[in-house]
Amino acid sequence: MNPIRAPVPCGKLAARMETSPPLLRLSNITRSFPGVVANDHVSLDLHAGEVHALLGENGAGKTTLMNILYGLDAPDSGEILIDGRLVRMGSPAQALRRGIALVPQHPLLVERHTVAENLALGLRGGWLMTRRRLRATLRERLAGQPLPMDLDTRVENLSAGEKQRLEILRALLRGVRVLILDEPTSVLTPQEVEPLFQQLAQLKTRGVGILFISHKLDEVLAHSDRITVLRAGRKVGEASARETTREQLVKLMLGREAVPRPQLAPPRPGVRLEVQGLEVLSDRGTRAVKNIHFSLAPGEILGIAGVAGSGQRELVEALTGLRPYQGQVRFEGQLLRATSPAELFAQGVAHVPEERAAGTVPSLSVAENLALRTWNTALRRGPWLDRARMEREALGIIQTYGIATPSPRTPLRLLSGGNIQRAVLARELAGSPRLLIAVHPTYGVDIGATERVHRLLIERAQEGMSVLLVTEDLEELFTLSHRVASLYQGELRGPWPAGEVDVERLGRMMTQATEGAA
Amino acid sequence: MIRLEQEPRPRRVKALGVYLGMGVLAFALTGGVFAAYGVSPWEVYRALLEGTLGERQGLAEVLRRTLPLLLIGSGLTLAFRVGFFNIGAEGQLLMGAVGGAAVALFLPPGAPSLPLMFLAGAVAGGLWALPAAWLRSRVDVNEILTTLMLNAVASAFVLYLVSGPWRGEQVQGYTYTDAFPDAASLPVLGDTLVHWPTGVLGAVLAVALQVLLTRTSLGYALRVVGASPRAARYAGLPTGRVVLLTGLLSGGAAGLAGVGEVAGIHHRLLDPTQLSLGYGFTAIIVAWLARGHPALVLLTAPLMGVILAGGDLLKISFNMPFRVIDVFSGVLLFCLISGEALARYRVRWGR
Amino acid sequence: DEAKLKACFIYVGPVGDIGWSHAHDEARKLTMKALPWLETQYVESVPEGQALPVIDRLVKGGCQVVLTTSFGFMDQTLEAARKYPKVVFAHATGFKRAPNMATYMADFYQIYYLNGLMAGALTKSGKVGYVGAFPIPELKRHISAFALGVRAVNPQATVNVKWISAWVSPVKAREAAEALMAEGNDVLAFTEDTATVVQVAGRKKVPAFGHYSSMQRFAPDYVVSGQLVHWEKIYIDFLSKVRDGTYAPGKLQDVDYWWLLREGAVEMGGQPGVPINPKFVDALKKAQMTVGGKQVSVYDRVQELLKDMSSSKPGFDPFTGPIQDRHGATRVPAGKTLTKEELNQMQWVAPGVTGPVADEPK
Amino acid sequence: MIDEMLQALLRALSFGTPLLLACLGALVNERAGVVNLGVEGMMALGALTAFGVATETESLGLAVALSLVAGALAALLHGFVTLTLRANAYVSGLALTMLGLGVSGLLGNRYEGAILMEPAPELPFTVAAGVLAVGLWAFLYATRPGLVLRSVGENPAAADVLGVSVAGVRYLAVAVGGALAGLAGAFLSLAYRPAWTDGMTAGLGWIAVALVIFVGWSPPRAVLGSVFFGLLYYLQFRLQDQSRVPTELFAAMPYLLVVGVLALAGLRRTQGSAPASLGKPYHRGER
Ligand SMILES: Nc1ncnc2c1ncn2[C@@H]1O[C@H](COP(=O)(O)OP(=O)(O)OP(=O)(O)O)[C@@H](O)[C@H]1O
Ligand SMILES: Nc1ncnc2c1ncn2[C@@H]1O[C@H](COP(=O)(O)OP(=O)(O)OP(=O)(O)O)[C@@H](O)[C@H]1O
Ligand SMILES: [Mg+2]
Ligand SMILES: [Mg+2]
Repeated sequence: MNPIRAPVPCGKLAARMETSPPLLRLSNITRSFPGVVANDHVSLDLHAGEVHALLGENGAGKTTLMNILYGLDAPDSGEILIDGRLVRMGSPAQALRRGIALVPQHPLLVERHTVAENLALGLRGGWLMTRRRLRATLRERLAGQPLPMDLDTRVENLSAGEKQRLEILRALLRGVRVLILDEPTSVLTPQEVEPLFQQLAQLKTRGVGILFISHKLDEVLAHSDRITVLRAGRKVGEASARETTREQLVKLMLGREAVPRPQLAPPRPGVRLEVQGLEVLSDRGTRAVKNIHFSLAPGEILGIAGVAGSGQRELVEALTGLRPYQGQVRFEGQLLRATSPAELFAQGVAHVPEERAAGTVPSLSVAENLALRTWNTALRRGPWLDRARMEREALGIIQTYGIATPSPRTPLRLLSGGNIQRAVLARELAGSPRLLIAVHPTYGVDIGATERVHRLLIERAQEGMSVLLVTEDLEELFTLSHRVASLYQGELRGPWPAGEVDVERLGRMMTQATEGAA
Repeated sequence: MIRLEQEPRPRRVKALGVYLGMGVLAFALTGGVFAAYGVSPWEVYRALLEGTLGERQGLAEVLRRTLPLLLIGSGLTLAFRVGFFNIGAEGQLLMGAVGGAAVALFLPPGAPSLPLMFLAGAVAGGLWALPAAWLRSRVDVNEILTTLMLNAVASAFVLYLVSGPWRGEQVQGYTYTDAFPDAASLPVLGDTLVHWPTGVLGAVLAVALQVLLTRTSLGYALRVVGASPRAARYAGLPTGRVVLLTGLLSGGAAGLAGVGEVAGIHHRLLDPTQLSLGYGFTAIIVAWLARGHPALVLLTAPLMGVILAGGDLLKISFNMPFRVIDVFSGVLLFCLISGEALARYRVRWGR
Repeated sequence: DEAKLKACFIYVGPVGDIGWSHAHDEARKLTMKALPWLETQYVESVPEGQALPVIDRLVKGGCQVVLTTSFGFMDQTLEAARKYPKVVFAHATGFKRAPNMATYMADFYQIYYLNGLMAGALTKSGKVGYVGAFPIPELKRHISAFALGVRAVNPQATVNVKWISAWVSPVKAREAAEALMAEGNDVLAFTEDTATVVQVAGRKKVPAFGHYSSMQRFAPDYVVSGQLVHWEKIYIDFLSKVRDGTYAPGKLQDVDYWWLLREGAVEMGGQPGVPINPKFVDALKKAQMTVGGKQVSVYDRVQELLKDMSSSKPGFDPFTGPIQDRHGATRVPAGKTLTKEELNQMQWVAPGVTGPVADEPK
Repeated sequence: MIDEMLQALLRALSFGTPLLLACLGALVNERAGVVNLGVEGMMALGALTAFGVATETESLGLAVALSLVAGALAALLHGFVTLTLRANAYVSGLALTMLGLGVSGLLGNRYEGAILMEPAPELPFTVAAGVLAVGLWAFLYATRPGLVLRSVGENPAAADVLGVSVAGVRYLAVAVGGALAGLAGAFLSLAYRPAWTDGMTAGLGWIAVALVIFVGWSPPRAVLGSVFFGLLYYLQFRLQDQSRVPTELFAAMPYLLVVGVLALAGLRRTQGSAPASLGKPYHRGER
């Protein structure tokens, strides 16, 4: 029986495929986890010098398939063939030996080690490895390319984009034949994306086969040769990138058409938030935010672009009561003096944190997670916690925001990533805040879920809620914001009305010191 | 190769089965030790069963050994749930005994000694845990270390008291205090040493902490801080105060146990090594087996009580060296924690 | 066959060590050999304050005589004696008795005096080191007797004490001994239940005195002498009398063994039968001391006193006045000798003892 | 005066030797991310093994070798339970302490009070400990396997994707940690106090565990830390009669100092050197 459903109409690469065995063939790979079939008889081919993109919603099984290929996971059944020969991929070590390299979805670097040490971890060689020797070896190995960064910098001080480049560099240090890139671009600015694809093109000419996962359809269409679409663990289609369209792909991925996004309404008159001369120190005691001024109107969405380490975390923590600051912050005309996040929330300031883990308690139930803002106010009866009410309210929120969970008592960790993200947003919005500070609200979330999050934000802004949106995803920034600004090394540039700057320019401003104000 | 995979929904029945299986394994392994020692395991286990659960005196011994474990165990269960790894219950017990002894020895006769002793003991035990809790919450100093070190300090302090300023007039210069007045003695069941008020206190505490954790808003805060300190910070929960409170509560519970020991059994303060008998460490097992539910200590404390009383019995009836008990507890503990994994995961063989 | 008498022993420590509990257990075995009608049982490592439940079990198991061998068992033994009036109890080192509860003790203070004489003769620096467990009266009287002996030979010498606050702790005993030697003490004595001090002394070639069991073999060239105990002398006497009805329950209120050299319950020497290590005999013979205005060799003096105190009518006692404590207060008036009760409650220490002493009267 | 100071230093070195050995072992463990609180138990097993072998075979070399094996085997039990069966490492460490003390007490019963008439010299152990410290330091920072070890402790997932066998490295580190604890035990029963007494490790294992944190996971500082601790331990007796302070305060001093120094280190925020994934289990693919 043929497990591949819906063979794609436009797969006309047959002629080329017959000539020689593909560099790599995954055949009928199946892998199930308790309760989920992550890969259901998935097959795909990769030829030398080809970029093969893998598309699919969150949880479709892309990473699982790559993990199996890289020996990080074992399939329940199915075969892997390299150059037409059956191989067993028991561990990453075996994959590496066969010339397969992986740039994982989340950077896997030793933060406290230097760039050189991180690179060396992937090298083979003798026992002795003094700093001198290491430098020499690396210079030799990296001969072709100019060193992109100082070898003695600690990785924790690198930006997300630099970390990504380091990962790729490390993968390339050993002669690769197959390069797997799992969502390499989700944390990159447009300026950083460009060189990456140039580098990929170069590798292509050297005959390297590239497997490439992304949620960004435009770059997939622009830079790949072939596209495989997974949905719920099954391969639902394969297409040549030249012969397919964005709409077709969305439909294949979601199994339905995309819903159009509602229009942004103009902001209302007045000032909701006013920030003057804000100075915030980082954990290391350096000035992370330097003398920032901006204001925010009711119903306005202000987008701030900033890569990791540019001070955006400190800015958000200061505004949400998590970090002390100097300067003046007025909320609805009142000087904000509250220091506790709980008090700020009570006054109408909600916060969707940068990472899901920071705002949730995975081992507690969904209802208990939804109570994180109200346990000490609405849900408190003297010393007691009103559990009945807690569950009632949770049920309400679950229904209103469409959180997919078996019951309010289910531990939150059993929910999917997108649903956890939605639960956080729902909890923050349920308190009817007048200001929402949201960081990366759709980070790692697929287009279906992204769509729903965006719709929620726009609708609430229409109703008068102000939003301070901090993200590295410029596409998102421009679609949602009335005004945009960039944060670079603690200095704010802008804000400008979204129409007055373009993505390229803002991207440059996020990463370059020289670009002046508009 | 063995591979473990998470159970999607851990089943109680399976967990119970695994724990029982590992318990049996533990008995089999220690049975081997007994056999190596030259006595028939069957005979040992029969004697153990008869001598602990099968007769009045044995039951009394089990109860006596259970009492301090109930108190310390419920306190530690709470502490572990909040992520405060207090392994200084031993020292907190000693300080509780000191607090109780201070009241018993120096309060003018006529005052309500026993309640005051328990109060003083709880305060002393709680305060002894406080520096560790404070350092942990303020400057992130590892509490495993500080509580452990404070055990040694408490021990030296008790030794100082009983060999110095508090040494009894009637002990011929030995290192004890004088016996407490009668009003400072806990009532016991019949002619046993089961100072039952301590047990009542322990049971009440176990249930109260369970209610505190699951039904109150403070308990909610405790659970959040324990499960995710980051989320607690994000939501503005008073993490520092929660940790301090946890230190006070778990230390106070151990302090109560200390009072129970001196007021129920010894009737004086004495050499620390004779006083605490490792209850503080045994209670870690009790608490760990209770898996975050203080009320479950009502089951796990008697379980360890049986083992302790059984060990005493082995010493008496089979002349076994006292270290047998350590071997027994160690093996049992290893088996149970291994069972933990097997209950929550399923084993897959092969690649 | 005659009915057996069952006697049960409760030890505070493990029988394995070579200290206190070990000595009692050795005595138990010797007693068994001597008394064919005796049946025994023991329980080791019973914490103080936990004796009662153990006694309950033992009595239930048919024990007719229960011997508790640590001071800390005193009150619980008394309680048990009240609870089981038909059972005979005996408690070592204590002072509380009952109609069915006797007390017993074998004490070393005479031997310590003799050891002190030898130490005084052997020290060149005039500093003798002592590693002490706890500052309880038993140790105070032993150290004082030792110091009296040292000063009888060398009036300027001091006995320097380091406390380790433990009965068994090789690590502390070693460091305390090292500290003493660093301070110039060139003879060592101690109270601790391992042979650590003897070993350390042997390595550093410093003369030392054994304690409690046969330790000469651990440093054959450096153990001068020491103290040995024979609890079996007491056990055999006591149990025989229990059996023949002399010590039936009800008759024990005044039975209190305080057995010394005379009764053979203690012995001087680093190993049984060797009162003085032959290696040191010459040095001790050369060393002179003044007794009653006359010069005698230390060796002769030790032999003379040992013989005297081992006789049925000893004429000498180390604690015969006048004796002052180390602060100058008279503790034993001239012509008086300390009674057993006074010895048992002794809190002062003799002149020449240095180092902190807890609970010393001023 | 000079003499006194030299003597104190000698004592500090001698007492510091088992501490340093056990501390280096725990340091290797923890640098790989594994916590093992069972040092005391492994030390006791090592001490008994060494003593038993030395008594039966009169070969000190064999005694030392087998003490390493005994410590490593005990540690591997901890490794199996925590790394393969994923049990809680802290509880497992406590269990190992109990088991080690129990088994050594039980099996050592026949040697109780026995003495080694031909003791091992202390110096080779002390020198070995010092050399090990320097060697470990060089290993960690100037060799490839050292880098791998550190990386596994910092971010096992990163090492894993680069083909490093995380479990393998951790097992190895655990075994080395146990072997060094066993060696510390051998030092105690062959050289420091050439005899066997139940419980002769006297809490040194716990002090070693504390020392690792105290010295911030750094081998050179471990040398200073253990010598410092050894000095304190000796001084509690040396200074006993120089003051009117109760002797118990001196006894408590080392422990109070550890707490005090940790508090100071914490207040000055110099504690951040703990391996980032210390005590966190790693299982490939687990979320
Ligand atoms: N270790 C695991 N245990 C249990 N379930 C898992 C595990 N790894 C993956 N899954 C499940 O397998 C499915 C596929 O996950 P996978 O990570 O491959 O998705 P993905 O396509 O990479 O998604 P994303 O776009 O979010 O990265 C999901 O339902 C996921 O929850
Ligand atoms: N470690 C795990 N153990 C058990 N179940 C898991 C685990 N991880 C994920 N799951 C289950 O797999 C399913 C999918 O998980 P995943 O986090 O990949 O969601 P998703 O498909 O990305 O969802 P969304 O589209 O909302 O992001 C969920 O139902 C979750 O309960
Ligand atoms: Mg997902
Ligand atoms: Mg993925």
